[in-house]
Amino acid sequence: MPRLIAFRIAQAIPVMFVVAVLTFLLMHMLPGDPATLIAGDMADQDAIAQVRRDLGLDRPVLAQLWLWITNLAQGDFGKSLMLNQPVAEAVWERLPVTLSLALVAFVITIPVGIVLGVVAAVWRDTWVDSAVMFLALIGVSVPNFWIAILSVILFSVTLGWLPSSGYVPMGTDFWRWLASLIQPATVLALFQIGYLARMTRSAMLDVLDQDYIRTARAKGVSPRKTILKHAFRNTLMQVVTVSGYILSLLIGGSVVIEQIFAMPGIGRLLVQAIMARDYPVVQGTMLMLGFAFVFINIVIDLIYAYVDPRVRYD
Amino acid sequence: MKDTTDPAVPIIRVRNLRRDFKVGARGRGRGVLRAVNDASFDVMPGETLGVVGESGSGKSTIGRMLVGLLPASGGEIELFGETITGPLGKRALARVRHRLQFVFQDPHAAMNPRMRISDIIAEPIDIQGGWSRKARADRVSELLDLVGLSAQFADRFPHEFSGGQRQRIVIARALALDPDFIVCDEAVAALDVSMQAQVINLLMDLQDRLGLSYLFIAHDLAVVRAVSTRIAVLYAGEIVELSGKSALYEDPRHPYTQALLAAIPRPEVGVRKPPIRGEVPSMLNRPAGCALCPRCPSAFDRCKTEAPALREVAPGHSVACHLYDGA
Amino acid sequence: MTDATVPPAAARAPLSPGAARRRILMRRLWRHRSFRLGAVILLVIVLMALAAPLLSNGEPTKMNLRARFAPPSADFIFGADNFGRDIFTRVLYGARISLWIGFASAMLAAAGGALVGLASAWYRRLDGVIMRIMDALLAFPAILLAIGINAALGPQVSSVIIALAAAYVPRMARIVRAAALVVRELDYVDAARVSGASAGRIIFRHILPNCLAPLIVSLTFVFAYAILAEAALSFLGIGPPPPQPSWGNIIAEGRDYSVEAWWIMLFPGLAISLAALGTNLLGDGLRDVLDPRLKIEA
Amino acid sequence: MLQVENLSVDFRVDSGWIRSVDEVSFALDAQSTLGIVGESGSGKSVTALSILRLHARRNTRMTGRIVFDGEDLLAMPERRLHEMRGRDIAMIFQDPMHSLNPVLTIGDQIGETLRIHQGLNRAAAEKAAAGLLDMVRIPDAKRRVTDFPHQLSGGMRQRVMIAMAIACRPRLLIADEPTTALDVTVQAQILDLLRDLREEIGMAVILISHDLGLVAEFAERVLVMYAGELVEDAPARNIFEAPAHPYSEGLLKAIPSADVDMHRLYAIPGRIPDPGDRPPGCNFAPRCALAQPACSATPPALDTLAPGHRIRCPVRLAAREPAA
Repeated sequence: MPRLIAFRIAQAIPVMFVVAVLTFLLMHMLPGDPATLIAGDMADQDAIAQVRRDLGLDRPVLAQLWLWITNLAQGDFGKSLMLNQPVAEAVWERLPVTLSLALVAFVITIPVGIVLGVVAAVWRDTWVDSAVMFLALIGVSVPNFWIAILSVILFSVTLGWLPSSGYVPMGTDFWRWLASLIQPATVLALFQIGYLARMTRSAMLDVLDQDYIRTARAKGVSPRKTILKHAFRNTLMQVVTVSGYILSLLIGGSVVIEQIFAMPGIGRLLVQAIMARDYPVVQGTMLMLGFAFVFINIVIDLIYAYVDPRVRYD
Repeated sequence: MKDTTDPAVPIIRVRNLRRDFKVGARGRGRGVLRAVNDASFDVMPGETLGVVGESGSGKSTIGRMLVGLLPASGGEIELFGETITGPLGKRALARVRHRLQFVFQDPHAAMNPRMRISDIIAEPIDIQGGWSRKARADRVSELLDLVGLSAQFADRFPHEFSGGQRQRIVIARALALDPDFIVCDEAVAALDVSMQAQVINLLMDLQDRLGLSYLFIAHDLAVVRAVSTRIAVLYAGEIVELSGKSALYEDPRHPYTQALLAAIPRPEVGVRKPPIRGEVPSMLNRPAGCALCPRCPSAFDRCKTEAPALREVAPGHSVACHLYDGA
Repeated sequence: MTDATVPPAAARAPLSPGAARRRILMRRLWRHRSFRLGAVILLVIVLMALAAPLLSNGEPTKMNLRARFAPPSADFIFGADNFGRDIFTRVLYGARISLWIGFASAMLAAAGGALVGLASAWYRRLDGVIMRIMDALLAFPAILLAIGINAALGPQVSSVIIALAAAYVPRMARIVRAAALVVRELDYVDAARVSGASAGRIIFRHILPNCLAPLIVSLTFVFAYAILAEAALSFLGIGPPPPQPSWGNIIAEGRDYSVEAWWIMLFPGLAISLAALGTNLLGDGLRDVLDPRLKIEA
Repeated sequence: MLQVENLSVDFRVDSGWIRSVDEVSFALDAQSTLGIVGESGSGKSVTALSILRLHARRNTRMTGRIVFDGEDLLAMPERRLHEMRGRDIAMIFQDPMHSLNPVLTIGDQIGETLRIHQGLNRAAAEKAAAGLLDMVRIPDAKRRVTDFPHQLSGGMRQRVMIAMAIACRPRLLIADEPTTALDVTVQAQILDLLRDLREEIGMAVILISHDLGLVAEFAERVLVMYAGELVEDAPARNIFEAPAHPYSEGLLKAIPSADVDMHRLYAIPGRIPDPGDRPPGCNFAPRCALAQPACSATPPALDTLAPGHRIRCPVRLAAREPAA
């Protein structure tokens, strides 16, 4: 196991490097001259040239890339133009909001999605299956920002049950934190629940088709136990592999949801930065999120290696 | 080219052939698995060399190396006088490729399901190029006829055929460029008994009519006996016995060959010898001595430390076993 | 040797075998309930988008201050927005842009993914490098990557297409690669190699045609995702720029009036949902018939 | 002990129902061995799976009776069937790799049978599992119980399957192509083991295989199946020395032998009919050298040729009648 961990981390380093290069290149495809933008509309040629020198934009691309990478290695993600604050700091401040939102959504998604998928598979081709799969299909077909608006109209404006916007840190008050998250997180989870339910159902049907299920039946294992013990464990194995993907989708989706519920998270920062053309922030945010996913994938791989005996032993 | 074939000169010469595979999942220890070790044999014009062995014996690996599907890790393969191993091997292989063909085990996987039978059979022709449409179509009909199928099948797709018919189509494709040598890798193993007999008979008829040589790879000793002239028995990547057909079955020398023959289920009622114990070992950690040693009923001390070499014990009959060192 | 009897399956098909095969496939697809429903929904939406000038007033950007916030009525069946523009007209014209973006980006993603996946599966030496790059791209959720690329390229329809395509290329590449890795080990590929076939012939004649099923199935799912993602991008204000209507930006514009003039955002949202639903249904049918082993992943 | 009467099995396909097993009847005494031989599509495995009702319930239709110890297995409620599966009747399958659950230890999987049917607790079941592994001659059994299936070789996995099947000392063991996926030498070991265990436990065994030699060596009685029908039912010795049905005869002649040189094999012409497209009369008639016009018109019935020897061939039956 330690060897596997070391190997996975070693494997992640080139990926992180490529992530860094990609974000760099992305920002270099920008139309227009960042220096002009940064210096402002009123700046004269000298001021622009000064900014260019300051940012190293007058140097060759490879030298800039090198500078970017070495800065990164030292934890320097650049400086925000609009916030007048280091990017790392700006992201760090907003991280708890996005993480809270994504994790609460994740905690909702996993059990609900799996249970729905298993139920549909077990009652295959009955009205239960049709109903569950229809709901799942709705989940993956309806845009979540639209549902979010409808949900706010219903639960916040009309019924007044839940706050329509804002975020309360967990440290302030746990219950208010949860209340502020429950609506956005549920809306955010809808798509993933549908996705996971569909995925679990097909994985489960696949497993139920396997020879070892027939073996279990042949030795007199009850149908309930066949499903819970023999089929479910093998299904779970396949679900673990997509859970990282689901978490990644949730964080991606939170960009939109944060807008609607006015939550001060990374997504909101990113959109604001794009509107204000605050490129260092866009670049830095993308990069940090990219790193986060590389990390999530390592964790998922290790969990998988732990739960699957075929990988655990060799 | 065919006319130049001298019946006394081998068309295939294999010397000290070796193949290693790197194994092990990423992020774990890697090891080297020697699938074929120090194999040497010849194939004469018009003969069938049977290659028998259990799974992991390296028999398929040898077949694949002979037609260039796998590069050799060491040793030498000479086909029709061209050495296809080594630095100039690729060029040499290109020169003799049209004289070689391969017939696969699984007739379902051996044909692209999206191609018509005519295009499947004519694939070697299309790759070679330079045939007119008419010549190509005529050749396809001729080949279908040769393998006992109706020419009207040319426009159909593979899924419309049964296993036995598919194997005939695969054979027709192999014959497209009129090869001299065909590797048959478990060519009848996937077929039902009644189809198996039909395909074996077809292969033998074709050999008689076209003067083909075969390398016939199989795990079934009875099938190998039916088709082969000479037979090589493989165990754990090594040739342990090589001899003419009758000598091998009537007078098997190697303990492994004896065990294989004894293990064949036979209808006769009576007391059987207990079967050889154990299973083929992982070739990842090849023992220092004879690979069969841990399972061999006749093993003695020397077998543990020293690997036996293949040596001739009677004319045309070679065995790799210390039991016959005195002889 | 008397095996030369005509197989019964063929004997019953009077058409040429290729056509018969396609017909059987179409019949099986059509018998699939989801496929049928999805196909009908999509067809209706596409036809309505194409016939937009005939079905509506034909002027999606025409303002009419007297009709501001007009609720759904006989004149404005979906109501009118804050500039008095007819929502029905805007939704129909928005369909043109949204569907085009979804279709174009899914096709581009499929083409790019197929090339990358095939290259990766066939040239094993490149595989490591290509897959590391794909892993890096996969490290970003598709929507984030699209946001980043779109921010870089500026707000135009073409940049949304490129951004979405790029975001889904790695996923398509993985699917094609996985399928191609299976096919490349099949005997018919070896048979071609024994006969000396070139890499091009093997890849495009043998491997690609036999990877089409998962490619087509994921293509439909990506089309659905792309419609949703385009709407999200437009909603965030980084999609095709107004006043051109797209389903996403109609919702974005209606958002401020969502309580008082709910119709502005309700109908485009329904349109998106219906289009995605239809596509997903279609995809489910295709998957069940073409490639039942494929897990939903894209 | 086991009486199969007019068993038919149909499967649903795109275009309707297809008959896989057609009116098969046979009986099996306690502690006896029965072999079922046939080529692919003959319905031999489907017959075997029907005894334990292991087909997927959807898309399958079974008619007839399968009486075990006076009870009809086909009419039995599911719950009662669960009690019998693994306890009275056990089964092993062709592919030991996929027939074992990859995420459970072999000790757990073997012990499960005992926990279900004998109410053993986990620890006792695990201990018993070690004993069973010993019984199927897996060396170092105590340590092996915590292994997972992928850590074992093919032969070892099949031994684990057997250990699982004999855990409750069943009265009937159904072995469906148990050695097809294994090497020749391992096949011989497994057959040896099955033979010994059969005697030790005193169970009846049904061995299903495509390999006539294998079945003949193992079983006292042999059923030959062709295209879903039983065509011959005879003592193993008769099948080999004097096969009566032309199909059995052809099959026997088509098998190459490792003991004699043959230049040309006998080949049965033609091919097995598709299940949806069987001929109106005798299924074998289109391939049969003895076929007469009547054979292609009406399906022949299974009839007694000699005591304990039934065949489905009117030509052969007619020829022997005067002698009998």
